[in-house]
Amino acid sequence: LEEPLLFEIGHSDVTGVDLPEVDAGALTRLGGLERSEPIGLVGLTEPETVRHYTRLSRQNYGIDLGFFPLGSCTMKHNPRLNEKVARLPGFADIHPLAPQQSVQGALEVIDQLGNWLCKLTGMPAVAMSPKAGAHGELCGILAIRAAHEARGDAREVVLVPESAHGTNPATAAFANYRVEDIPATPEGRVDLEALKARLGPDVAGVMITNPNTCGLFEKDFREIADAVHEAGGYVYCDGANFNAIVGKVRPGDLGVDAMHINLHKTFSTPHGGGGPGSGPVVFSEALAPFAPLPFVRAEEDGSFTLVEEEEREESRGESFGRMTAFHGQMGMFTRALTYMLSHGADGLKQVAEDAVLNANYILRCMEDVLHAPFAESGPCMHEALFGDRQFENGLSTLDLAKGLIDEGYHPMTVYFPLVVHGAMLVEPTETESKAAIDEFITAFRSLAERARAGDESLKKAPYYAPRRRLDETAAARKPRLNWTEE
Amino acid sequence: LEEPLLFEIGHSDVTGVDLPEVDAGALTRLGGLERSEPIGLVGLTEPETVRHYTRLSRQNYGIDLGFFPLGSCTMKHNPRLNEKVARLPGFADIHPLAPQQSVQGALEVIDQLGNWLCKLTGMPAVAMSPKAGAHGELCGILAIRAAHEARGDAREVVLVPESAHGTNPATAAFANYRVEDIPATPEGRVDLEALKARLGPDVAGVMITNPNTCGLFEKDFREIADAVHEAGGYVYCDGANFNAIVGKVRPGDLGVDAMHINLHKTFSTPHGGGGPGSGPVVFSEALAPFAPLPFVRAEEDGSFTLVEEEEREESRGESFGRMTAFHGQMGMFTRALTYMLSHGADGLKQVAEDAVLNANYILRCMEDVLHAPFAESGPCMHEALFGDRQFENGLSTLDLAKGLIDEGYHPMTVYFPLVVHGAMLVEPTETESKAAIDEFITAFRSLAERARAGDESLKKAPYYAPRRRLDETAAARKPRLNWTEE
Amino acid sequence: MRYLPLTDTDRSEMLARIGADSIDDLFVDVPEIARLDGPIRDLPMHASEMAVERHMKALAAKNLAAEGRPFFLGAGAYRHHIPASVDHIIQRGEFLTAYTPYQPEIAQGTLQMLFEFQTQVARLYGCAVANASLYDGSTACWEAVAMATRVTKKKRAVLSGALHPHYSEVVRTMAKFTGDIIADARPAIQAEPDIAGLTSRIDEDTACVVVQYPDILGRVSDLSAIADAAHEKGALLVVVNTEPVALGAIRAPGDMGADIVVGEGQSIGVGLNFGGPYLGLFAVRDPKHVRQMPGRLCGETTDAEGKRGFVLTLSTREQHIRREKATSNICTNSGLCALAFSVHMTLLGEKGLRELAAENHRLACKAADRLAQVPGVTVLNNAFFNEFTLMLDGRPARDVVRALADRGVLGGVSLGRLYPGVEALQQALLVAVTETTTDADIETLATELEALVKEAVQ
Amino acid sequence: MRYLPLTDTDRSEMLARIGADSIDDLFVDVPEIARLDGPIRDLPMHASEMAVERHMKALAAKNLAAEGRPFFLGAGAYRHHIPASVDHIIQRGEFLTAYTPYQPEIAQGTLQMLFEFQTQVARLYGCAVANASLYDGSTACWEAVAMATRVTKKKRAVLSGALHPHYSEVVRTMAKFTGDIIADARPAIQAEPDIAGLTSRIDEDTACVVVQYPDILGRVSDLSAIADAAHEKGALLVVVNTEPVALGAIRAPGDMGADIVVGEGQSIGVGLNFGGPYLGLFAVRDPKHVRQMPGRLCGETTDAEGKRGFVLTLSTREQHIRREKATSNICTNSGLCALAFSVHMTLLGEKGLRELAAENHRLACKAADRLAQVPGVTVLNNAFFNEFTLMLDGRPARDVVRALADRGVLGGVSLGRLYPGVEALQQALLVAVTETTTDADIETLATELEALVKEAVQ
Repeated sequence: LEEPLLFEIGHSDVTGVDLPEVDAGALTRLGGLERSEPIGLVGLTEPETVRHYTRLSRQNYGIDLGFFPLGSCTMKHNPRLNEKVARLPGFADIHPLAPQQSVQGALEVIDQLGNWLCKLTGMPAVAMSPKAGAHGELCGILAIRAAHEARGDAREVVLVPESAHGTNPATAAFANYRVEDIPATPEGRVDLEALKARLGPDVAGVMITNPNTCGLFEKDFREIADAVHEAGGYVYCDGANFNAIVGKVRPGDLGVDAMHINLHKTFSTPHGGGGPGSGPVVFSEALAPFAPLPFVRAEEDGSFTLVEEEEREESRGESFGRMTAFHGQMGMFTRALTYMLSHGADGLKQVAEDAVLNANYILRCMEDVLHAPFAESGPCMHEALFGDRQFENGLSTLDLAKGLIDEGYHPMTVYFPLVVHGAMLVEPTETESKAAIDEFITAFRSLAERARAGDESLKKAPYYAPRRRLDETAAARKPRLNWTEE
Repeated sequence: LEEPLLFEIGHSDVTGVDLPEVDAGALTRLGGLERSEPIGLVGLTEPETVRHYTRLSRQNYGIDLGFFPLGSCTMKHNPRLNEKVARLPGFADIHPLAPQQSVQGALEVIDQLGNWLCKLTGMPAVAMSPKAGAHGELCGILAIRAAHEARGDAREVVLVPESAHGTNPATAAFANYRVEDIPATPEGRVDLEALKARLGPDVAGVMITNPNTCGLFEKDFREIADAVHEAGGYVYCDGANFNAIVGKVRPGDLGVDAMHINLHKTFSTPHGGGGPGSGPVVFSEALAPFAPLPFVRAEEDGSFTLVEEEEREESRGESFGRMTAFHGQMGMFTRALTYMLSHGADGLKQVAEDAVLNANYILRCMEDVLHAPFAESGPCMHEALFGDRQFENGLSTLDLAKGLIDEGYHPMTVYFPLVVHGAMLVEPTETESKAAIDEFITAFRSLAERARAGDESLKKAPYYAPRRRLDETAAARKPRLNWTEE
Repeated sequence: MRYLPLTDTDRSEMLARIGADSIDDLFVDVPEIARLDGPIRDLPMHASEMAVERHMKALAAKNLAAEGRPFFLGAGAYRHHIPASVDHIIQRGEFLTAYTPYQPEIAQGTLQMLFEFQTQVARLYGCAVANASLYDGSTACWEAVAMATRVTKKKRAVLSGALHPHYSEVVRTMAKFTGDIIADARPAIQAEPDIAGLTSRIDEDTACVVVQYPDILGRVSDLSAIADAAHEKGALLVVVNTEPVALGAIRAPGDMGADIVVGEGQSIGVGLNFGGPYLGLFAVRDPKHVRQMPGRLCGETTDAEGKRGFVLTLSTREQHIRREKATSNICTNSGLCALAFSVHMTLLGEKGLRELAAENHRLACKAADRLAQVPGVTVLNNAFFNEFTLMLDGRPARDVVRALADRGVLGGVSLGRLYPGVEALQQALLVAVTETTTDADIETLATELEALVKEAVQ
Repeated sequence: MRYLPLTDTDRSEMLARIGADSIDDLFVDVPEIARLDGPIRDLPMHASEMAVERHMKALAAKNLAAEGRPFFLGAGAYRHHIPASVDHIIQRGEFLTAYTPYQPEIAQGTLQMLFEFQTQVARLYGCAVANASLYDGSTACWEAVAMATRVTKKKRAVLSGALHPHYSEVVRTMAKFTGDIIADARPAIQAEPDIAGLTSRIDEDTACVVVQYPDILGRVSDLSAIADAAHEKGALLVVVNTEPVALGAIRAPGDMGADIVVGEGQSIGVGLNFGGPYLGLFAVRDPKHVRQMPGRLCGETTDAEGKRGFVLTLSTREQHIRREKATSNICTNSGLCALAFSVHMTLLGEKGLRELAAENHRLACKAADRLAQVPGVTVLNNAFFNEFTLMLDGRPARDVVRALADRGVLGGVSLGRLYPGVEALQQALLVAVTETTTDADIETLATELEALVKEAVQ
C-alpha cells in the first residue's frame, strides 16, 4: 500500500478537531501582528489521519516486528508497562515549573532513578538533565573543562580512540578541545603504551568506550585510568555499551570520572525512530561539584528539593551551569525506573549475561563463514564484529546488509567502527530468544556464503522491501527538504 | 513475515509474568482436587508475545489500513477518544455487583445512552442488556412473545422477508416460532399486498430490516406496521442499517414496536475481528412492560437505581426476565455515548446524509459497468447492491471480491442478500473521503470490466495477500480445530 | 465534525454526479410523516473532543474504582492484574478495526489467533474442541443447555442449586420460550455441596445436568459422581466455570467427565468493565459433538499454494448459512476479548497460570483464616479456590456491604442481593481474593467487619 | 524475568556451542578488582509487573496533576488538549520501536513523516527549510547561536532581555566553554519591549541577535526593525518561539526577517511531562544556510525502480560522518515527539490551528480582563497571545504561587523563581491561558488572588 504525502491529500479547510469558528473580532490584542497570509498547512479528519499514519507505520521495521541486530544501538524490547506508567497523569500532566510542593513524587522519581544509576555504576553523583547520549557526553566534557579551569589549568587536548563513536570527537570539539586519536592494538583495544606516551600537561582527558565498539572489554581500563589521573587528566567513559556489563561490573571500580548512560539503550526506553533519548551522567567525587543545574536534593524530612540557580551558591557553587531549559527527560525517567524495578539487581545482572551470551553465540556460529577480525581477542561482549574482506566480485557489507532485509531482518550496523574494513557490528541484546537467534544465524550464514561466492544478485537487494535501494547521492546533490507543489 | 503457531514457539516452563514460585504446600484447601497432570499450555516472555501478535496483526486488514466496504456491516472509523474513555478506571475497573451507591456514574452512563437511543428512535423505552445484534433480536422477539402470552394469545408464526439477515429467522426459530417468508416486489421491497394477505391470528409479528438489505428504504413501512398491528401482531425492525437514517428518520414514527441497535455499527464501537458488539433494543409503549431485567431507573433525587429481580414486582412486573448475567456491554456503552456526544444531533444527521451520499455516488458511478438490479427503485440508502449477471467465462462475484484484495481493498459483502444473483453489497459509510471513494471506484470499475470481459486471471486472485485462496471445503470435511503435535 | 471527511465542495460534486439537487432528494422514499425538519430536538449539538472527554471523565469520577482500595467482589467477575502488553496488542488497528474473518486471505491474524485460543481453552477445560467464543458465561450456559437438548433430543435440564443465580435465571428465561423444562434449586448453606441431592433429580427425561465448579459459594468438589449419574441416564453433564484461573490449580472439568464445559473468560485478560464486554467460553469433550456446537469455529487448511492457513469452518451450523435451522442465532461474539484472553494466557503459559492460581489460593487461605478470627464471622467452606462464603451473625450481609462501601471498602457480594427474599441466605457474604489483594486489604476488611458485626450484635 | 527469553537449557546449549564452561568465562577480560560476586547490593530484586505498577502509581499520586484543577502555568511549556489519536499513533510498534532511519528501504514510515514534519515546521515559521528536530527549544536556541557564529565567523551574540532566562542560561553555559561572547540582560518591566535598547547593542562584531516571540513576559511586537538593524551590521536574527500555537494567530518570524527560527514544539502533540521529552524546532529562512544547520534532515529521492522515497541526507554535516568537524554533536533527537507534533498538526490543519489560536487568545483576553479587576493586580501587557504578566501589589509572586498551590490552584509562574534575586521582578506573575482553561478556572484564580493580595496589603 503506497501512501501519498500529507500535502497531497490534505486541505487547508479540513480539520480533525472541532473548535469554535474563528471570530476575527476576538483577536483584539495581538499588537497589530495578526497573521493575514495563509500559513500553508493542510488538515485531515481523524479517520484520514489515523489511516495515513497507520499506513506509513507499516513501511517501517521495528523491534516489535523482528530481530533488530544494530550494533551499538541496543535494540531491546520496550516493555509496555513502561509506556503505561509514563502516561499516568501524575507524571505526564505536570508542569516543569510547578511549585515544588506539588511535584514531590516527580522529584522522588528523579532521586530514585539517580540512586539506581549511582549504585549500578559505583559512582557517587549523577546529573539527570542531559537529553541524550551526546548531550551527556557534552555534560561530562564540560565538567572536565570546568574542573580544570577551576584550578586554572587550561588544557587543550582530549584523546579519543579511532574506533570511537562520532559523537565523542564532535563533543570534544564542541567544547573547544582539540581531538587527538589514540591508536589501537591489533587485537582491537586501546594501546596502553601509546596512550601513556601521549599523556602530558596539555591533555584534559580521554574518552573511552567500554566495552569498546569492537565489542571487547578494555582489559587495561584501570591502568589507563590511573595513568590519566597521574597526568592530571580525567577519564570519560562512553556508556553506550553499558548494556553488556550492567549489574556485572561497576565502572566506578575502574577509575571512571564521568560516564553517560543511554536510558534508551541499556534501560529499554524506546528509540522512537530517532529519539527522544535520555543521557544521565554519573560523576566521580572529583567531578561531582561541577555537575550542571538543576538537580534534586533529598532532604532529611523526606521531602525533595529541585536545586536551581537561586541556590547555586550554597549547594553546588562550582556547577558549570544549565544545559537545558528544564530538568531532563522525565518521560524517560519513569520508563527507566519502571524497567529497573522490574528487573531488580538480579535481573539486570542476567540482562548483561544474556546479552553477552547471545553475542558470543553469534560470533562463534559465524566465524567460519565471515571474517571476524577480533575473534581471537577473547570473548566479545554484547556485540560481535565482522568484516567483508572475504567477499568476492566487489560485493560489500552494504550488499549483505540489504540482503538481510529480504530475509525479514533489520541489517546490523555497517561500516562502523571505522577500524575494520566493511565493518558489520551485530548486537543481539538479551531480549532475543535462542530460536530467533538461530533463525537469524541461518539467514546470516547463507548470505555470508553468497557474498563469498560473489552472488551478484545481492547487489540489487532488497527485492521485497517497501523500497529498492534509494539514491542517497541524488538526495544530497540537489536537496529537496520539504514539499512544494510541482 | 510468516509467523509460527504459539504452540510451536512456546514452552511450558516459560512465562511472561513474574509471579512467586509455586509452593505446592500452599495449595491446602482444594478439596483434594489439585491438578496433577500438565494442562498443556505454553508461555512466551513479553518480548516474544508482543512480536508474535504484532506479526499476526500484520496479516489482518482493518479500517485503519484502508477502505472496508462490507455491506450491512458498517465499517466506519473507530474514534480513538472512545477507546481512551472506555479505559478510564472509573468505567473499566468497577465490578458489576458493586454496591449501587459506588457506581452511580456508571448507571448514569447507561441512563444517558438509553435516553439518546430513545430520542434518536422516537421510542419510549429501551433495554440495554443485549450483548449484540442477534441478542437484541432475541430480546425483541421474546418481548413480543411475552406480550402475546400475557394476554393468552399463543401465536406461532413470524414473517421474515427473504432478503433478511440470517439472524432474523434463526432468532425467531430459537424463540420457538415458525418462520415464513415474505415475498419481495421486483423493485426490491416487501410486497405489501402479499404481506397483508398472509396476516392473521397466527402471526405474532414481522421482522423487517429498514433500510432493507437491498439498500432501499421500505416506503410502505408505516402501512405494513398498521396492517400488522391491526392483525394483532407486532413489528420488529432489524436496526442493523440504522446508520443510513440516524438523525434523519425516527423508526418510532413508522410504527416500530421493537428495534435493536448495533452500537458497533451505527455508533462506531469497534468490530474487533468479530466482536464484542452491543445490541440495545428500543420498545414501543406496547412492548415496554415486557422488557428484560435489569434496567436503570432515574430517581427524582438525581440518583440512579439498577432494578434487578428483587424489585421485579413493583417496577416491571411483566418483564420476561434476564438475558445475561449482568447489565450489558458497559465498555461499548461508554464508547457509544462518547461518539454520540461528539457528533451531537446535528452531526448524527450529517452521518446519515454522508453515508447515503457516498453510497449513491458509488451506485451511479458503477451502474454502467455492473449489473445494479435495483438501480431504478429510487435512491439507495447507505449501501449499493450489484449482481454478477453480466460476468463472462464463469467468473463470479467471488472472483471480483478476491480481485479487490489485490487492489488493496477489503471485499464488499458477497452473496448476500440471497435475492440477487451473485450479490455484491457495497457500504462505504460516512467516514470515507471522496478521494478514497474515487480511488475505489476506479479499481472497482476496472475489475468489473475485467469480469465482463471474462479475464480468467481473476479466478486465482488474490495474488498479493498473505494467503492465496484457502480451501474451505477441506477445512470442513476433516476439521482440525486445534493444534496437536504432528 | 472531525470524523466526517466530505467537504461541502465534495458534497456538491457528488450530488451533481448522482443527478440530485439536494441531499433530501436521496431520502424521497421516506414517507412525509416521518421526515424531520432538522436535527432531533432535546439532544445536544456536536462537541469538541476536549468537551466530551471532560463530560465522560466527570461521569467516571462518580464511580469508586477498585484500584487502590480493599476490594473483595467476585461472584462471577474477578479482578486480576492484566499485563500492560495485553491492552497494547488489542489496540493494534489491524485487530481492533477488523471485521469477522470471512475473507481469510486478509484475516490470518485474527484466524490464527482464534485457532490458538481454541487450543488454549480446550486444554484448560480438558476438552477436545472449543469454539471461538460466545458473549459471556451466562449465555454460554444457556447455549450448552440448548445444545444438550439437541444432542439428547430430551427437554429437561437439571440445574444445580449452586449454579450462579444469574445464570439460572438466564436459562429459565430462555427456556420459558423454547418450552424446555428447567429444574433448579437454591443453594443449601452447608460446607459441602449436596451431590446426592442433585443426582437424585436426574431422570430418563433429563437432557443435561448443569453444575458450577467452583460453585456459587466458592466450594470445589469432585464432579465424577455427577458425571456418572448423568451418563447413566443418557444425560450430558454441563460444567460451568466462572473463574478460569482456578483451573490452574484444580482438575479440569473434562477430565472428570463433563460433556460440555462453558464458562466466563473475563478473569484472563478482560477486566471488570462493570459486567461487559465479557467472554463466553464453550467446549465439548467429545469431538463427535462438534457439529452441534453453537458459535464460530476456526479450522486449519491450506491455500492454493499449499501454505498452511486458517478459515472459519463448519459454518453450515450457523445462521448466515442455515438461517432458521442454525445451532444458534449468534453472529457477533467476543473476538477482541478472545484476543485479550489469548494474549494474557500466552504471557502466563502453563507455569504462570499455575503460579497465579497458587498465589490466589494462598492469599484466599490467608484471608479466610484472618476473617474466621473476627467474632461473629464464620467461614462456611471446607474447600475453595479463591472465593469463599462468610456467615455473619446478626446482620444482613447486604447492609454490611453497603456500610463497608461507605467506608471505601468493597467487601464482597451479599447472597441477599443474588437471592432476594430467600431468608436463609441473607447472612451470607461471598468474599473473593486474588493476587491483587494485599495483606493490608485483608486486615482492613477484618477490622471493618469486626466493627460492623459487633455494632449489629449489640 | 519476563523480558528474558533464554531458558536455562538454552543457556547451557549456547555455552557449549561457544566452548565456555560458564557465563563468567565470557567476562574473563574484566579485571579481577572489578568483578562482583553477585547482584549489586542495596538494590531490590526483580518484581512483578503488578508490584512495580503499584510503586510507580504511588509516586505519581504524590503529584498534583493539572487536569481538573485551575492551571495557569506557562513560561515555555503549555498545557493543550491533545487528541487521543495522537497517542494511539505514536504507540504503533513500528514507530515506537524503530531506530533512526539509517536503512531507508525499511524506514519509509519514519522518513516520510519527517519530510512532512519539516514542511509543516518550515511553513509555520515562514522559513525555507526546517530540520528533523532537536532535543528542545533551549538547546535549539544554543545551536542557533553556534550556527550563527559559524555562518558569520563572528563570536558575539546579543540576547534580548526578554529571552526565557533558562534559554539564556543554556547559551551562557555553553558559551563559557566555546569562547563565544554573550551579551544579555534582564527584562525591563514595561508594557512594550525595548527594541531601541536592543538594537543599540548590535555592533560589527555581532554574530546574531536572539529575541523571543512572544517574549518571556508574553509580549508580542514586530521584529522587522530588529531584523533590519541586525542585517545592517552583518548579524543574523535568531527568533525563539516557545508557543507554536501563537503562530496560528500572529505573523511568522521568517516573514519579518528572522534568519534562524527555533523553538519549543511541546505545545503541539507532546504534553507537559514535567519538562521532557520535548521537541526542538529549527529552521532557516535562506536555503543557502542549509549546510550549516545542525541535526538530521530528511530529503526526497528515488529508488532503483524510480519510485519516490525519502532518505536522511546532507549527513556530511553530522558527527557520525564528520566527527570533530560536524555542525553539532547531536545523534539521538526527538523523533517520536516530532511524530506527535506532526500528527497533531495534521489533525489541526490550517483551519484548526487558526481556530485553536483564536480560542487561546479569546480566553486569555477574558482572563486578563477579569484579573485586571482584582484590587492590587495590574496587567502589564498591551499586547499578548495567550500569556501575560500580572504585577501584584505588596507580595512576592513566589509566595502567592505557593499559597495558591496549597489551595489546589496552579496559578502561574513567578518571575521571582526565574530571576532569583532580581528585586524589580519579584512582584511579577506570568499567567498562561489555553483552550483547556474554563471560565470557572479564571473565576477561581481571580477570587483566590484577591484574597491573597488583600491579605498581603493588610
